[in-house]
Amino acid sequence: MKRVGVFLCWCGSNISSAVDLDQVAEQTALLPHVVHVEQYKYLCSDPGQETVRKAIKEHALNRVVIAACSPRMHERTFRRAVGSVGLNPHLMEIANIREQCSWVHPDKVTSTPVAVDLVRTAVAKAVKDIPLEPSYVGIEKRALVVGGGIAGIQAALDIADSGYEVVLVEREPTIGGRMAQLDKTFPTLDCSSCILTPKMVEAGQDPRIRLLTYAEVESLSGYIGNFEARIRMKARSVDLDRCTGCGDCWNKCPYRSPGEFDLGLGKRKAIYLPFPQAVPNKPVLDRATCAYFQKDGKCQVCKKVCAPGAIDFEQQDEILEERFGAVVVATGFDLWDHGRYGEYGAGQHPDVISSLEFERLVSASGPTDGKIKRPSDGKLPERVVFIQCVGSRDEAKGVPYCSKVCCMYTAKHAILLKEKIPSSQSYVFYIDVRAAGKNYEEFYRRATVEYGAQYIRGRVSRIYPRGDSLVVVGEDTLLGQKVEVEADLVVLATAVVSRSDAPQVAQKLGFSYDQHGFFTEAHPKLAPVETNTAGIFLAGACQGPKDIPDTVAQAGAAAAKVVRLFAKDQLETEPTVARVDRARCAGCEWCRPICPYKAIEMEAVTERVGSGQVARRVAKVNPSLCHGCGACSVACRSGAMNLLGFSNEQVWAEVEALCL
Amino acid sequence: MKLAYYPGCSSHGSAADYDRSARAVAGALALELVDVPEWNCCGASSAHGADHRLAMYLPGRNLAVAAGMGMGGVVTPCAACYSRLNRAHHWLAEDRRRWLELSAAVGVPYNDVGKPRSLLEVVVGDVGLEAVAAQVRRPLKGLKAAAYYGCLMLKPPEVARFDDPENPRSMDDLLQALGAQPVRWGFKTECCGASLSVSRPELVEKLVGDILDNASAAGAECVVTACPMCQANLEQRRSERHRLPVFYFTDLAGIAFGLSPRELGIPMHLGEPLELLRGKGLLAAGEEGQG
Amino acid sequence: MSVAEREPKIVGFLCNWCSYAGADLAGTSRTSYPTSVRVIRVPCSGRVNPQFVLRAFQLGADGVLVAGCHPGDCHYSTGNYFTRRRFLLVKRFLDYLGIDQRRFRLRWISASEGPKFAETIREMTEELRQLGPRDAAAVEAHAE
Amino acid sequence: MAVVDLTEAAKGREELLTRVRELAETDPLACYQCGKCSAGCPLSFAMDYQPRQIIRLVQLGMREQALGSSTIWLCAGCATCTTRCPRQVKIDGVMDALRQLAGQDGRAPREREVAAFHTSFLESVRRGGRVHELGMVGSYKLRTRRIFQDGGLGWNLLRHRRLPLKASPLRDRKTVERIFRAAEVRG
Amino acid sequence: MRSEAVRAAARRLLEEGKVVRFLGHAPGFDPTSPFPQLITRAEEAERLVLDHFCAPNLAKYLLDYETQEGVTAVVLKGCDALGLARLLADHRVARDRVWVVGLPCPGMLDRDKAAALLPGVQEARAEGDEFVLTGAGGERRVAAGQVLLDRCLVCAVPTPDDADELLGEPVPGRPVPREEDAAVAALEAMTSAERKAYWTEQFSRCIRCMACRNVCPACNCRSCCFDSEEPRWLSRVTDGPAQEMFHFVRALHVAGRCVDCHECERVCPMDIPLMKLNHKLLQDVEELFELERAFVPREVEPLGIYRPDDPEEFA
Repeated sequence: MKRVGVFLCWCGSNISSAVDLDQVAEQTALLPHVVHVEQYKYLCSDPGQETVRKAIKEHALNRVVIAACSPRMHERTFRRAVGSVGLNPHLMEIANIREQCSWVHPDKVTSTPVAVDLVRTAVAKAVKDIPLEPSYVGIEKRALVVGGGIAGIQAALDIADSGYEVVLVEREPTIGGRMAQLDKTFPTLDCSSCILTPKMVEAGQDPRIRLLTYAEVESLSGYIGNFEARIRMKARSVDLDRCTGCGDCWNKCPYRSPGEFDLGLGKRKAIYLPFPQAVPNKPVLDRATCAYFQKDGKCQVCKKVCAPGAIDFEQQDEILEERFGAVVVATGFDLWDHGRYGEYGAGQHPDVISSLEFERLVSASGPTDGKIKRPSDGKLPERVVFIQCVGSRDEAKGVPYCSKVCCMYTAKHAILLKEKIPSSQSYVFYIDVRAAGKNYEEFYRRATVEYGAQYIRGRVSRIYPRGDSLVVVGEDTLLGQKVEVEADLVVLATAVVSRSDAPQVAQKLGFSYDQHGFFTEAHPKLAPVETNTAGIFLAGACQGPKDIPDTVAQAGAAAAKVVRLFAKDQLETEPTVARVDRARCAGCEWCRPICPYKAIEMEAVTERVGSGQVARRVAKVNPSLCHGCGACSVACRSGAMNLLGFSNEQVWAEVEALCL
Repeated sequence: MKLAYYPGCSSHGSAADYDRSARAVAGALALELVDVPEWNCCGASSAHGADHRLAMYLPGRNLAVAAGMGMGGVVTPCAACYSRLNRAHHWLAEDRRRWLELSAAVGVPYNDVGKPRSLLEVVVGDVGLEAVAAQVRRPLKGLKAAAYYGCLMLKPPEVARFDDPENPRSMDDLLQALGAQPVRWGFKTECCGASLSVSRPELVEKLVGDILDNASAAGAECVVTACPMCQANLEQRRSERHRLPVFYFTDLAGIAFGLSPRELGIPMHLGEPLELLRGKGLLAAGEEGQG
Repeated sequence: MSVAEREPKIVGFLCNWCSYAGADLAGTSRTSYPTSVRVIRVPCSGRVNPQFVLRAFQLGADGVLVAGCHPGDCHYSTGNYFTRRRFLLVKRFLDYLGIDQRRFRLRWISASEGPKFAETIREMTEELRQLGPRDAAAVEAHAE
Repeated sequence: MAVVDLTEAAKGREELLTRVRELAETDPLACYQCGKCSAGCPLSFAMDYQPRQIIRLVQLGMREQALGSSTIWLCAGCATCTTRCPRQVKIDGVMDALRQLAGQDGRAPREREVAAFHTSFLESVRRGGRVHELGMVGSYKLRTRRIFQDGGLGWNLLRHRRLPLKASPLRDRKTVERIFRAAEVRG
Repeated sequence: MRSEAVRAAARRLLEEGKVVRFLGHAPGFDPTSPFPQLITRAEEAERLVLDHFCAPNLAKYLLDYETQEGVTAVVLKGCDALGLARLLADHRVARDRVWVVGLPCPGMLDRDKAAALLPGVQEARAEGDEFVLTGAGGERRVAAGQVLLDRCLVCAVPTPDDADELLGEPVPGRPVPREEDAAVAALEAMTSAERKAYWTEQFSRCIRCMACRNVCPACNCRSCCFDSEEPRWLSRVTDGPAQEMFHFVRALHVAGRCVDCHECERVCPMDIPLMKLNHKLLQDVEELFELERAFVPREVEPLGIYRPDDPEEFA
């Protein structure tokens, strides 16, 4: 006998203010199988859950319907509450009368019938619920970290330190990411490589971390605890075991071309080390600019001078297949292409540069050894204009959001400029200085008071050349007057944007991304480092613009999530998976090609027919591989394949109840 | 190629010279311009400040008449008329019900005549630079010219939908095709003050001064424009220190095609436009000193 | 009251990861939309069996909406590709059997497209109101 | 500088905002006062309020100051501001709308000569369907009693056959008259 | 016509022990509607017959012997062979337990058309492009086109291509191109309401005898969803909606898998135009999923695969 208890939540007043719950209760009480209806102000609270538990015991309920907020919010909470009094957690259904009723139908007269229908439907489904038990699956206690910037490095170190094996995959020839390109970091003016390099070395030397640089994840399949990754090791043309990093090859190599690390401001050889502190501290041969590959085998200087014989032109890409239990994605960000800012003549005038280019100029390991030389004529600039929000907060340019970090690094640039060229004067055109972090406001104050940066509130409208300097036209909105600055160098704080191939990476690894290409977290406030795909975590700017402190904090959080997963020996998988009714299954295999997780196999069964035994083949679902999407249950015309939790019986009952 | 031609009010008066060179160059490029019959004033700078409906109906009527002519679309030499016609076309394209409103107001049925185009847009876009270069008899060798686009031909981009509002290239490319040497300068798209020339001439003098300073600093020997208001302001509101002659792009195209200054109405410009052409050896014997 | 006044009834099958989350987002941003829709949550749009859709029509639904993730973004990677194939056929076959194809809608609505969900419901409700009532013979007598 | 009573200004704010939104088909509230419009405006040097400040006045509902400004008259309509606005506010549309509201309020324009020019211009259009430049400038001079302005320039243009004495109006004068009336009716 | 050949084949196969049973046709109530006949001993071969009225498709009967020992021989025409191919593709029958006796099919007669032309018709003899009908009412010579089954007029596969032995020389398919089914186009031209009325009337005649399901090689589930108690996909009441559900589901379940053999239409006692449903789906499958001859069974059914660039109508 099905004994259903229905609990209507007020949700403070979120529901009760827009839905006549008394009327809902009244009509629900008339439904078949409903033996108990109760209202409570906050069902999700402890006392709220206690009333449910008490009612289950008191009225011997064997089905529960919670009419409250979305199941995406508290399904797990109420399952646990129901389970705690011995009732199978899957004998509980939720009617969403908040997000999909009271909050969208404010008028009580019209919203109440909707709530009545939704509760009736939930009751109909609950009546068809059957107890479900989770199954357990093993966990491969190895972590894959995608992206070798500070986020990836920190996550890898934390996971390795907890005793688990980590594979860190980095697309560039060295780890270090964006931070390696920075000179100093705010708000403490620590030298970026001084605080980053030790972590890089540590990551390079930690036996539990396997560095795969100049490599990309080709594909990822499987599910939490049992991922299978195919990793492409791009041909480096250098045998890392033999190479000692002595430098003979890149010293002798005659071919030079613009260096990507220095954003084209400096040159590097065809075989090169991106920057001195690179880890691994071994070169990579760029086949696009190497004469051996481009001019069919002419020059082999590097091979000749290499004592340990580490140069290998025949090296091919290699595919590694590895198993992992969890993945941390830390693929970082790019800067917006300021060439699209026609008004600033960017891309046409060499002295209008991006903030990262300025960072390279001011960096000691940069192309100009730290001297801020103007790209046009190499002179030291006296008057430098910094422009904030170039691309950011600009719907016309397609980047409506604030990039969060530019205000602080521009203040840093103003300080570095004054330190390097004491006679210089910096002008910063800003709209709002956003210095909300710890010691950030104080740092901004130093830039103006101690280093004399001239802050002008107003967006620059236009930059045009006059003689060999640049005229920057803006409005000082505090003065209320149009202003001009004649500058020797203009630095644009361009917007932080997602990597150009971020959507492809997201689809390849199997989680979602937003319209700007930033990866979508499971919940912006409650689950910022998780994705909707269990077992895949996020860290750093790939999830949205953020500074180094937040990035490192997220990396630590992601690592904690991984370690928390690995602390278990086996994983409890959702019981709402597909199941075959052997008696009905004809073994036609219509279901098999549908499953993206290859969770359906055929198995031989023997059964008595008349006097003899007969063998035949039926479908079999592997509960640990099945994710419970249900696509196979529709392909099975006879209804032999069913999806537990959303079974044919349950959905059919919902449709019937809904349309009465 | 046959197009409905909207000359605009200044073609009778202060821009009679532009009208002459425009028609001459169109003829040389086998562009058949058929005047919009009984065209009316587009409202230029005054209508849109007085009444939004008036600012749409005045140019709207011309679009409706042009649509009735069944040509390949409507073209106008003047940047102000081009801007107003485009605004009306954009307003009509947004909502078909406005077609009925316009037809009722102006008494001419409207259907889409296609995006109005400026003469420069047609010469560079439809005729094409190869066809222009093919007509060149007298390349403007050594003539350093500052291509001045002004504002109404390019802005706002979602209405004008022509070239790049910040770094336009079309007139520079045309000058190159004519053999001239376009100079790189910063005031290509700065506004000249347009109709303020009559009511607040001193403001226009300041704007024109800045534009011409930047042009001469960039080594230009003359300024080339495609808008009668810009030409009038640059020519009539400049101070003594500026001697740069101001041509219409159709003047230079005509000269390059071998047409005489008289046919192009160049002598009607104020200042000494012929002096520069003579200096560059671009005037044949007979064309000297035509008043 | 005739259907013109009575609000059309729409049965909505929403996939849990995208469209249901989108509908929730419309709720959290307090975007109101007509009370015509009743939502049934399914793990994936690929779980919606065409027989559920026809059953809904037979039980008096004026319109049926199936909503899922945009192809390529499915939480189960390929579920909605099968949804698309099935309902390319079913949409036409329903119409062929005399159920006007404007009564059935399949739409890709992502978790961040709350407004698109509300707009879909408004559009469908308006269109169904204009389509008018479904003939009585098609709707099963409600034997209690 | 007197203290601005914002609650007082707020009374007319909603009405002003609605009218501006309707006429300019844009929303001034989207503006976050970044000043890019003022910076790019060729005539802001001559204006009492910067274009940004005009938008600020509208945001606050300060109708008197906005409609009484010289800015809305000195705006040349070059649309540089609208082209570059990061919040895609049509600032040139707002200027047009405010000029229309000033006209409707019957307020004396802050820039008398500019307003006079536009009146003469539209009179000439209404009379002949096309602008007769000589006639229009003549009516402008009478209206502003600046009889001798640009005398030399006028003579020069006449000599170069660019200032025809005779107008060339439309054959049917009612063509444009009907348009003016239709616009006034729709208001 | 070929009765002698089929009896000889049956006797041989059974005597040699190549097969343990032989599925053929035998005379039914009257000579124009033969019955399927199973024989297990050589001497029973005499009871077999193979003439122009042997339309019934014997492929699906193989399911009954799936669980029994030994190889089964079966007489299959071209269209019947497609039915077998369907059962093989659906893993319901193992090819190595079947011996196919292929009949290069000259085209089978429509019993009703023949009876209309010559009441009491007993026999038919093919002569060139004509048939000589003989029966109680005497004899009559008629053109083939007047008396063949509709499906035989456009048959593209008269000879089974996977037969173990053939009863006679292969016959080429009729070169009639497969054009859009005119009947489907006519229905599509109607308004939604007209179609509703049409199908409601057609379906109202259905007595739910399940003959169409039982004969259809594509409808080979071990237990049919219509028989399911929970959920009750199909109400047992034969009112309007339930009839609609039955035909909607039956056609949709074979969408992309129907082999266009027309047996369902032939066996329907109430002459409901079932092929108008199947052809509509067959055309849509071919057009939407860019498939040639979608009625030929493939390794995976069209609804069991997808292409990322399938037509997108649901943005």
